Amino acid sequence: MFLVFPGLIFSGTAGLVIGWVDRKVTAMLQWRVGPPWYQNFLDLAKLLLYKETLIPKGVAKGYFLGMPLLALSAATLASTVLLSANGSLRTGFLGDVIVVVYLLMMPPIALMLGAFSSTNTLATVGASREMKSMLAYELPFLLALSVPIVKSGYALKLGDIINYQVSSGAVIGSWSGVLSFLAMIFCIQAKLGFVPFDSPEAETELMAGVYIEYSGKALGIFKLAKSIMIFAVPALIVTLYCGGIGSGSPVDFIKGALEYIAIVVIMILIKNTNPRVRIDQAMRFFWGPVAFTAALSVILALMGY
Amino acid sequence: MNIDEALKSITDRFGSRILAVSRRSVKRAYMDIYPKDIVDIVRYIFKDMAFRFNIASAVDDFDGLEVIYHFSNDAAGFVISVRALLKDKTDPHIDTITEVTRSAWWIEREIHELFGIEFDGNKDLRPLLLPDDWPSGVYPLRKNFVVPKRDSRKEGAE
Amino acid sequence: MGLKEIILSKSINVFHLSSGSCNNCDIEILDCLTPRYDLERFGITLVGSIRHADVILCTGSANRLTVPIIKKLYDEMPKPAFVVAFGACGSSRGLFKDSYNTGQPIDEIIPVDAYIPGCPPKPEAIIGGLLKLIEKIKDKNKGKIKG
Amino acid sequence: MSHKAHVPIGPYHPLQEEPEFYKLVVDGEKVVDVDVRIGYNHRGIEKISESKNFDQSIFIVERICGICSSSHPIACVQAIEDIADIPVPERALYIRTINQELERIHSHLLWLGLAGHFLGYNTVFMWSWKYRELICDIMETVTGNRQNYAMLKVGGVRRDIEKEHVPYILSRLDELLPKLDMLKGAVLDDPVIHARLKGVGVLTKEAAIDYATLGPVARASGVDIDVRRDHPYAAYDRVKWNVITREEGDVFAKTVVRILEMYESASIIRQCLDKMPQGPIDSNPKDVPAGEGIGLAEAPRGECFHYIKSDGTNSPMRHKIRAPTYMNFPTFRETVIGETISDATIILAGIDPCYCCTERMLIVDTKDKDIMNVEKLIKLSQEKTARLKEKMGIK
Repeated sequence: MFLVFPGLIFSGTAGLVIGWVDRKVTAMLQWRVGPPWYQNFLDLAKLLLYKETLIPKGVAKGYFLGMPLLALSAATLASTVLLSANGSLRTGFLGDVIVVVYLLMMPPIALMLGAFSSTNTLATVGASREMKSMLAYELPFLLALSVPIVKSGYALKLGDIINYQVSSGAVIGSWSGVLSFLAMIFCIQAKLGFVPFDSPEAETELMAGVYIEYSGKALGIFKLAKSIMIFAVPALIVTLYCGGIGSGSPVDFIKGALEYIAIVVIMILIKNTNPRVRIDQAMRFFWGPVAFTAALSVILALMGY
Repeated sequence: MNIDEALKSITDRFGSRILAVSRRSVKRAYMDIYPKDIVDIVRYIFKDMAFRFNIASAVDDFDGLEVIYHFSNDAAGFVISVRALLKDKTDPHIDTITEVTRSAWWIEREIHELFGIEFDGNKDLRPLLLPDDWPSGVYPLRKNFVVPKRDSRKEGAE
Repeated sequence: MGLKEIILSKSINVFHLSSGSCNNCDIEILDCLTPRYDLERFGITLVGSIRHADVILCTGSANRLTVPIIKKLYDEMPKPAFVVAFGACGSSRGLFKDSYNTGQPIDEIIPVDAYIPGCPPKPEAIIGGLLKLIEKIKDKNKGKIKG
Repeated sequence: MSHKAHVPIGPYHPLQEEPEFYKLVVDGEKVVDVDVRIGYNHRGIEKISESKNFDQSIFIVERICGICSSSHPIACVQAIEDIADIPVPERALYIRTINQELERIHSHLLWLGLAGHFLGYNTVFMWSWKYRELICDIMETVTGNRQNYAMLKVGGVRRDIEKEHVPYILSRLDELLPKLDMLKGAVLDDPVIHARLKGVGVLTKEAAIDYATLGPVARASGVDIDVRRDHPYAAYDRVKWNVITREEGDVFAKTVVRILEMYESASIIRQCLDKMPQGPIDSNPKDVPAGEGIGLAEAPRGECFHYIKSDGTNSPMRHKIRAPTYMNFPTFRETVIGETISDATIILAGIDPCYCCTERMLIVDTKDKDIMNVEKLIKLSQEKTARLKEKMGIK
C-alpha cells in the first residue's frame, strides 16, 4: 500500500505530470510548443538508469549520497499519510497534520545538507539561500496552517478537519480562511522553489545552485523527491482549506480534483508573471506582509469568523 | 574648414617640425613628423582644432616602425593621419598621448603588446589581448614573427 | 529499439561552451530556443551546470586561453557524454586556422561525436545535426560503434 | 549577507567563455571601480589578413563580430578602393546601402531583446527576437545566409537584388513596421522602464568627446556624428534620412536613439529600392597598386575603421581593424562608477558591446568579499524592475 497506491509510484507520476503541465504552460505563454507529455518521465529515467553518478573529490560520501534518499523517503511518507487520511480510508492518526508538515520540511533540509556537503561554493551559496528562504516562509506557513486547525475545534487529525469542513462548509469560506489561504499560497510557492522565490536553485544565476554537484542517480532521486513534493503540497492545501479530495461520492472527488487543479494553475501563473526576487527581498516580503496576514487570520479564526 | 585650410593651419603652427605633407585626395591627407613632437601636434589637432581621434595604428615597415595617429573631422568629412617613424626597431620609444585623450589608453596597450613599442608616460601597459602565458619579447605583428605552421597531416599533432 | 535508446535520445541536456567564437553561432543556438524553432519540443534543453549535461555544444576556434578549460570540462561530464563541434570554427577552426592564437582544432582536444558545419549553421541545420547525434546515440547503445 | 562566500572561477563556471571579463569592485551597493580583461576572443585577425589576398581578407573581416558582418566588409572594401581609386557602379552602391541598413535593424532588434532580458522583461526578449526572424528571412532570400552575407567585393557587390526580391522585401518590411510600433510602445511608454533607464549611466557630452565615442552611444550624449552623413559612402548622400541625437546621454536616450534609427533604416531601404538604377554591379578591378587607404563605415554600434597599407603585391602589408565598441568600452568605466550594481548590466547593455560580451561580469565586494557573477547581476536588475512594478501598482 505504501509503495503502490498513495506512495511512491502514484505521487511520483502525479508529480511528474504536474511538472510537465508547468513546463507546457510556460512554453505556451511564450508562443512555444513545449515538451511532449512523457518528457519528464524520460528525463528522470535517463538520470536514474543510464547516467553515471560522479562524486567530487573530498566529499563526505555518506552525506552526499544519503541526502537524496532522505529527501525521497520523507516526501513519499508525507504524501502517503496525506492521501490515506484524505481518501476514503480515513485511517489518519492523531497529530498526523504535524507529521505531514514536518515531513514536508525534510526534503528542503536534505537538499541543503547535500549542497553543503558538496564543497562547491556555488552550492553553498545556494544552500545558504535555501536556509534563509526556509526561515522566511516557515513562520507564516505555520501561522496560516494553524487557522484550519483552530477553526475545526483544535483537531489535530486530518480526518477531523475534513469532517468539520464537510459538515460546516470549507475553511476557505470564512474570512480567516481566505486570508490564511492567500498567505499559504505564497509560502508553498517558496517551499517548492517556484520562480518568484527560487533563488536557491536560480537556474540562470547560480547554475542550478544546490543541485550543481549532483549528477546521475543522486540527481534523479532529488528530482523525484521534488516532483512528489509538487504533488503533495497542493494536496495538503486542498485538504486543509477545501474539504479534502475524495470522500466517497464521485461528485466530491471531481470537486476536490478541480480545486486541486485550480491551486496548481494559480501557482504556475504566479511563476510566469514575475521575475525572480532576491533572497533578502523575499525574506522581507515573508516577514512583512505575509506573516502579518497569517497572524491576522489566526486572530480572526480565534474570534470565530 | 576643408582639408586644405586644416593642413595649412597645422603647417603654419608647427612649420619645420612637419617633415612632409601629402594630400592624397579631398578626403585623405598624411603628415610625417618627428616622434618627439607627437604630443604637441596631437594636442593641437585634438583640442584646438576639435578633430575626433579615430585610432592609432603601428606598421612594421622594413626600415623602421611607423606609428600613425588618425584624426577625422566630422563636420567636413576628411581624415588627417599623422605618421611618426621609429627607426630603432630593437627598443622603439614614443611619448604617450593619454593625457591628451583617454581614448588612446587601450590602443597604446595593444600596440605595446603586439609590436613592442614602449609608450613613455603611460603607466598602465598591461597586456590587453594576448594570453598571460605568451612568451615575453615575442611580438606577433612584427614581420619577423612567422606563425608556426602546424602539420596536422601527421597523426597525433602536438 | 531498446528502452535505453529511446530514453537517451529523447531527453538531451545541452551545455553551451563558447571558446573564442564571433558569437554568430551563439546567437544561432539562442535562435533555436525562440518561438520559431523551439528545441524544447524534442526534449532538448539548455542546462547551466556541466554535471547535468549530456552534450557539450562547442563553438568557436579554441583559442589558446580556452584549451585547458575545454579539457577540464570534458573530464567533468558524467558519461555517457557526447560532444558536438558547432560551426566551421568548432569543426576545423574555420578561417582562423593559421592564427598564432588558436592552438588545435577541438577534435584534437576532446573526442567529438558530431559536427555541425556552417558559418553560422542555420537553425534547421542545427536541428538536423542534433538529430544526426540522436542517431549516433542510438547506434552507440546498440554496440555498433565502440566507445 | 555577512557570509564570506567566494564564488570560484571554476572550470565549469560560465564566466570562462567570455571575450571580456569585467571585475566590478563594489562597496555594498555602489560600484567603486571597474577592471576589464579581454583577450579570450582574440583570434589574431590582423595577422591572418596579412597572409591572405585582398579578396580573401574580406571573408575574414566579415567574421569579426556576428551582428555587424556587413559594416566591417564595407569599410575594408572602401579602404582598398581608397588606395586604388577603384570606381564602384551606381547600382552596387545602392545594394551596399540596403545590406547595411537591413543589418542595422537586425542588430538593434537583437539588442532590444537583450536589454529587455536584462530588465526582466522576457516577453520583450521573445518578441524582438521573433520579429528579428523577418529580417533574417529577407537576408536569407537576398544573400543566402542569415548572417555573414558575403555580399561585398572590391569594386562592387557579389550578388544582385533581382526584381522578384523587391516586392518580397517590401512586404516583409510592411509586416515589420507595425510590430516595431508595438515594441516601441511597449518599451518607451512603460513607466517602469522610464524609472529604470532614465538618469542611469549618464555619459556627459564632454566625456563622450574625450573618449572619442561613436555611434548611438555618442549620439545619445548630444555628439552629432554619423559616418553615413559626415563621410558619405555607398548611396547615403542620394537618399533623404536624418540623424537621431539625444542630449541626456543616459541609457534611456540610447534606447530611444536605437529604436528611432530602426525607422530611419526602414525608410532608407524603401528609398533605395525604388531609386536603384539598372546596370552593372561590379567594376572588377584587376590589381591594387602600392599605397595606403582608410575605409570608414557606420556599423550599428558606431564607426568601423579600416586602414590598409599595400606594397603592390596582392596581399595587404598591414591591415588595421578597429571595431566601434573598442572606443565605447572604456566609457563603461566612466558611467558605471557611482551607480548601483543592479544597474551595472543595463549600463553595459546600453553600450551594446557585441552580444557575448555582456555576459562577462564579476563583482568583487570589497567589504565582505562576496563575488557575484553576471547572472546574479541580471537577476538584481530584474528584481529592481519587479520592485518598481509593485511600487507603481502595476502587476
